[in-house]
Amino acid sequence: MALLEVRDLRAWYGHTHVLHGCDFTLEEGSVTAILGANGAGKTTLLRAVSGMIRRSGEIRFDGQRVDRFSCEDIVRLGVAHVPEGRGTFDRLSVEENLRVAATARRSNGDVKGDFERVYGYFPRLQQRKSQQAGTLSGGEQQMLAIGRALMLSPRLMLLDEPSFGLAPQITRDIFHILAEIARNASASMLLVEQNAAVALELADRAYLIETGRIVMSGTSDEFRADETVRRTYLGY
Amino acid sequence: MELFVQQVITGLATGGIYASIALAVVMIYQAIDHFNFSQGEMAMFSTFVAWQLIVWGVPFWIAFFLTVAVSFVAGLFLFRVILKPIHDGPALSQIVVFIGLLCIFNSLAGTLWDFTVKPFPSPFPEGNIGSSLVSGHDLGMIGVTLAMLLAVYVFFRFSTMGLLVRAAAQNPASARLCGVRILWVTALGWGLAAAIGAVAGMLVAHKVFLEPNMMYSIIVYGFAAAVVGGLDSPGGAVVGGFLVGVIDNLCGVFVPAGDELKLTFALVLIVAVLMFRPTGLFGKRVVKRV
Amino acid sequence: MPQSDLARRSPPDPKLFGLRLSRWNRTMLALGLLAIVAAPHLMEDFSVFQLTKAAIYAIAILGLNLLTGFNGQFSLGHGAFYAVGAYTSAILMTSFGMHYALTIPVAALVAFVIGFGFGFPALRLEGLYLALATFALAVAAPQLLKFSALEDFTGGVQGIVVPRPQAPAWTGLSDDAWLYYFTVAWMLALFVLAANLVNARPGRAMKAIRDNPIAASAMGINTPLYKTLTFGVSAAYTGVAGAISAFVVGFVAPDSFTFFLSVALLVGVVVGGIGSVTGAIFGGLFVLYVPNFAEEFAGVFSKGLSWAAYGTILIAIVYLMPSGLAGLVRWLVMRAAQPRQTGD
Amino acid sequence: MKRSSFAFRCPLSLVAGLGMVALASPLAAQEGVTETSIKIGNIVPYSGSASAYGNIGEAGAACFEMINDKGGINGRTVEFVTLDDSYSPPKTVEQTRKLVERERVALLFNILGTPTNSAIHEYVNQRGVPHLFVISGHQKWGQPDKYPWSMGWQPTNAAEAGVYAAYIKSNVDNPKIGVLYQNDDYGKEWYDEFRKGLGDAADDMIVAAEPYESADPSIDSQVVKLASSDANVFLNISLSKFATQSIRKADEIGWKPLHFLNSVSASVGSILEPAGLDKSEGIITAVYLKDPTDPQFADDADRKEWDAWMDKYYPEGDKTNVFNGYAYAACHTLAHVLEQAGDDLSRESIMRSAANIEDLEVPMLLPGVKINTAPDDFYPIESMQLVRFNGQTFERFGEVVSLD
Repeated sequence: MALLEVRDLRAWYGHTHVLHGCDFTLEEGSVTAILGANGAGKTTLLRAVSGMIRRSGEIRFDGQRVDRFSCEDIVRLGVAHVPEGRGTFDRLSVEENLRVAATARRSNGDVKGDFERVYGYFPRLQQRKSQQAGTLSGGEQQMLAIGRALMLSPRLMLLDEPSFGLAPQITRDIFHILAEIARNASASMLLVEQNAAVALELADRAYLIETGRIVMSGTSDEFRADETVRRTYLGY
Repeated sequence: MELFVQQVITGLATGGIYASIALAVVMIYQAIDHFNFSQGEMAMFSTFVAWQLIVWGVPFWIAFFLTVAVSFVAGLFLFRVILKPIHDGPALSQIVVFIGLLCIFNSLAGTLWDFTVKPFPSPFPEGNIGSSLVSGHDLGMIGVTLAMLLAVYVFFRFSTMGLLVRAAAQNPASARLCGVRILWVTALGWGLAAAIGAVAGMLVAHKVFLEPNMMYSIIVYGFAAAVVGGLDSPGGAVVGGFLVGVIDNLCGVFVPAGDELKLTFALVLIVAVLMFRPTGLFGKRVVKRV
Repeated sequence: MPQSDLARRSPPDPKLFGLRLSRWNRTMLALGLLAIVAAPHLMEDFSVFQLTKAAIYAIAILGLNLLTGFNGQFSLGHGAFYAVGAYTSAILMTSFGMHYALTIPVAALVAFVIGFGFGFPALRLEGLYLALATFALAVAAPQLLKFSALEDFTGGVQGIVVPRPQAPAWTGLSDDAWLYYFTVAWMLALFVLAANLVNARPGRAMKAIRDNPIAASAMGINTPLYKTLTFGVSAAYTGVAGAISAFVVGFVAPDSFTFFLSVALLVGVVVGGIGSVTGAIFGGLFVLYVPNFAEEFAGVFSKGLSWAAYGTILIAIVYLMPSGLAGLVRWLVMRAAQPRQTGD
Repeated sequence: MKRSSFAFRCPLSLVAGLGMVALASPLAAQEGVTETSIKIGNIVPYSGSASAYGNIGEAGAACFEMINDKGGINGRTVEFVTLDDSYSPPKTVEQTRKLVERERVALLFNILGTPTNSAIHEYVNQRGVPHLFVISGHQKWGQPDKYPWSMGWQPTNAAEAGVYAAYIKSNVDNPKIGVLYQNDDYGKEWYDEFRKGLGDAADDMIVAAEPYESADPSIDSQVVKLASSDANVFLNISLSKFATQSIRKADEIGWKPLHFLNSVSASVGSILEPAGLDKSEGIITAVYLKDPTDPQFADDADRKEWDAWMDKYYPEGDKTNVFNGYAYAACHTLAHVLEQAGDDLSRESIMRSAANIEDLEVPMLLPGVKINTAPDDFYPIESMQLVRFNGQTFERFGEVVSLD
């Protein structure tokens, strides 16, 4: 059974209809990428799944219908959304940022272990753990956002453009760590990315979204082989 | 010199008023990320509730804690009922709602309890201490304020709830994505702010006498104190309260024409402080990166 | 970063600005102008006087809206600029014998200079801190007006009685009707000016600064200059309103310009519609008429409850009309103008 | 195109504005007067920072209700229209014009405040509307040659200040006076008149003068400063809670001067009791009204009648509030004026009657205080009596002083 199953998902911003009925699935343990141009509806798709905006359609997480759940409740089921803009709590320290996320995790389990795990992935965060988070660099804030998601001990991570606004070197570092997280099989990932090349490297499967509709699906290899995708999104 | 010392001491005593209110201001700022303009009137209303209980014969301390509890619940419900529908609306609309609440509380209190000044009892010993400029109540008020400060500090610094209140105020969307039930957390912040306001109101009322317009100007000084001290720093707000009290007094005595323009000078000074420390004396400066 | 959120959510609805002047709109325009011209002939003088005051408030509210709604700067102190305008006009008329109409440009200039000057410290302050600074201005204004060293000019605590202008004989109008036309002419001129300003380059720069100051600077907009200029222009508008009020009311005193005036103007901005030029007219009507309505409504139960009624109305308006009265009217007009295109 | 949308939205609002206003009603022969009724207009602050005085309007309404129940005035019932101005002069102008031009009242009565009444002074006199018994102690309400339509009621601040000044000059050796005053039209005029009353010696006698703002939360600082000036006389020109605060603070810091308190604040129940009766001992003031909260009047006939009236007509009112006694007395004064005017209730006749009151005694005035006016004397109450608080009640000493 798929971890996430989405049928006929529609979503709105105010009165603007953005998603026009999307279907896709995500297997447990996989990394699935959603590709598309600016404004195609990628971010909206993630927000619709995690319940941040008004939506309709059928969303099943681990077999359970969640499309009527509030955002907080979906998060508490184990869906960690790393939002666009990183969602830093500017005036909290780095460690406090992580603590906020640790309060709502599924099981009370090993909070201390999770702190260690996050600091293990991102030693820079440990160095700066008592620093005010608003003063971190963009890359560090992205690390912090991923760290917060990990503190929720999620089963599924929704990643919204982790490379946005970052230098290529930092993007590579972050994707390395994401690959490591995925390899450790601690969480499945639904990744939205404009940088299709990097995304396909990490992902097993991908969907292509255009003006609010899913127009193509396949494995990463199939995507890389596709002429149009290559020209439009990979640029070679 | 004697005059200077005198004015500093009375300034500190008056500053205790501002400090206690500033603490409530900081509390609400941590919970909703801006001012609640009706906060002073809410505190005044709470104090009238306590006064009514005492008039009905309830012993002081029972009335005191009953009022704090009632205010907490009332603050919580005020958020759930009145503010929840617009909690993510534009700040200016919320300000208009606060102004509306201010009008309602003021007018209700005036209708229910009239405008004649009412004495409010003090739990502290009567009479003066030491220099005869500071009364037992002044010292007691400062003591309670410092105790509240400690409690607020511990709440925000060490408790998980305090952390969540701050997170929910700073970035509600992100807090929800961390699984925080922000509407309840914010309501809790409102409740706590209302409770602190009630304590402050009951302390202040003995000193300035209780009447529906009691808080008009005190809340101005309370806001100023919180801003000068730093809105995210409870300790700063209390220090700010004492500073504003002393500065206000000294402006009245030592600045030419200060007796007439005391408030003006004090405010100019506060704005000047903000020019050099835009987030207050003890506030953390946030360097935003894009 | 809540500060810059202040005004951002107001729906600017740019499409409407591109709307063609249909026959229906032309009819409304003609009817509206007719109503403006005809009003004093249909009403008793007192009602004309009330409308005049509403128009004065509308000018002041538009001034504040330019600053808050279009530039994202927050002011709780515009009552002070209103007072500056009123006192300038009153002093020029009584101490220097100047004609009332000539005092208005002077008042605008004085308010502009003070507002522009205040814009500099405002540059360093954001959101709540700016709110406190402007608030200080509002609180300090009555004290300064009372200040005994300035008593020879300001009349101190007693204020100044200003002679009410009389209608020129050739018009055949009552004094109230004359002042009404005079005020409405100013109002229309200032509104057309503001509407052009906000839709042209300066307005786009103002809005860009409101929405994202850093990006605006990156685009080459001189942010400090625009922000201080906006402060000045905003103050000038409010100053003009104050100047007219001085001789329409016939009296100025420190008690006329308390903090509550600043609050009333802010309420007018929000109720009319943040970032809406025409909203200021609704704001002006609201500020004048609704307290009276609240008073009559509350009077049924207890006179003392008038503020409770007013507060309830304020909260209800925020709930029912989140984008202000202008937003509501805009919505109604859209519905009426395009009956077949509604529905998504 | 841009302008078009502006222009077409703008008229809409004006149409809406027009809808809000009613049309004019036909003129009556005697404004506000019919065979069976007379309409009276009143303005007080029911809202805003001065709302503490709002009860004067409600008490006035309650008093005329009682008069109506007793058969009205010369068979006419009084229609009492009371409006709110929030103590804002522009609003007073608007409400006054509403009363005069739309409600078409016969006269204006008991409008509160110096700045508020100043704003309508010209208007009522140009228009010829009786502007009676202004609630303000300023002298400007008694200028019949210049403003024949405006009249005060209570003793002027100048008169009261003069009483204290005279007393100090003749009874205190080497007076060193500290003055606390509210920094507004009331306090400043009062202080100036007091200086005039002292004459040339003023500068030598006054050793400290401290203003406070009505926006000050506490006036401890001012009281401490006055005390440290070694003044032996404390002239306390403060209102409501500031009076209460200053009485207590002076006692707390052990300052025991000869304490003069302005009569507006001389209420046992609403000022002295909250401050502490023991702390108020020795306070001297000049009064013209019976303080209903003063125990010496507990069995007084006026006071009992007043009590019954409060219970029946104004039960929500606060009996410790002195202004309920003030409103009661003022209302009876107006009732006398209208009764004396008889059936000719034109505005001129009302004003003539108001300017011809002879030795009138109304309930709640102190025994011996009589109301007198004449065409050239627009100061109705001009006598007061000095009283000293003995910890229980105000003891009268000396004669009723006539002040003119």
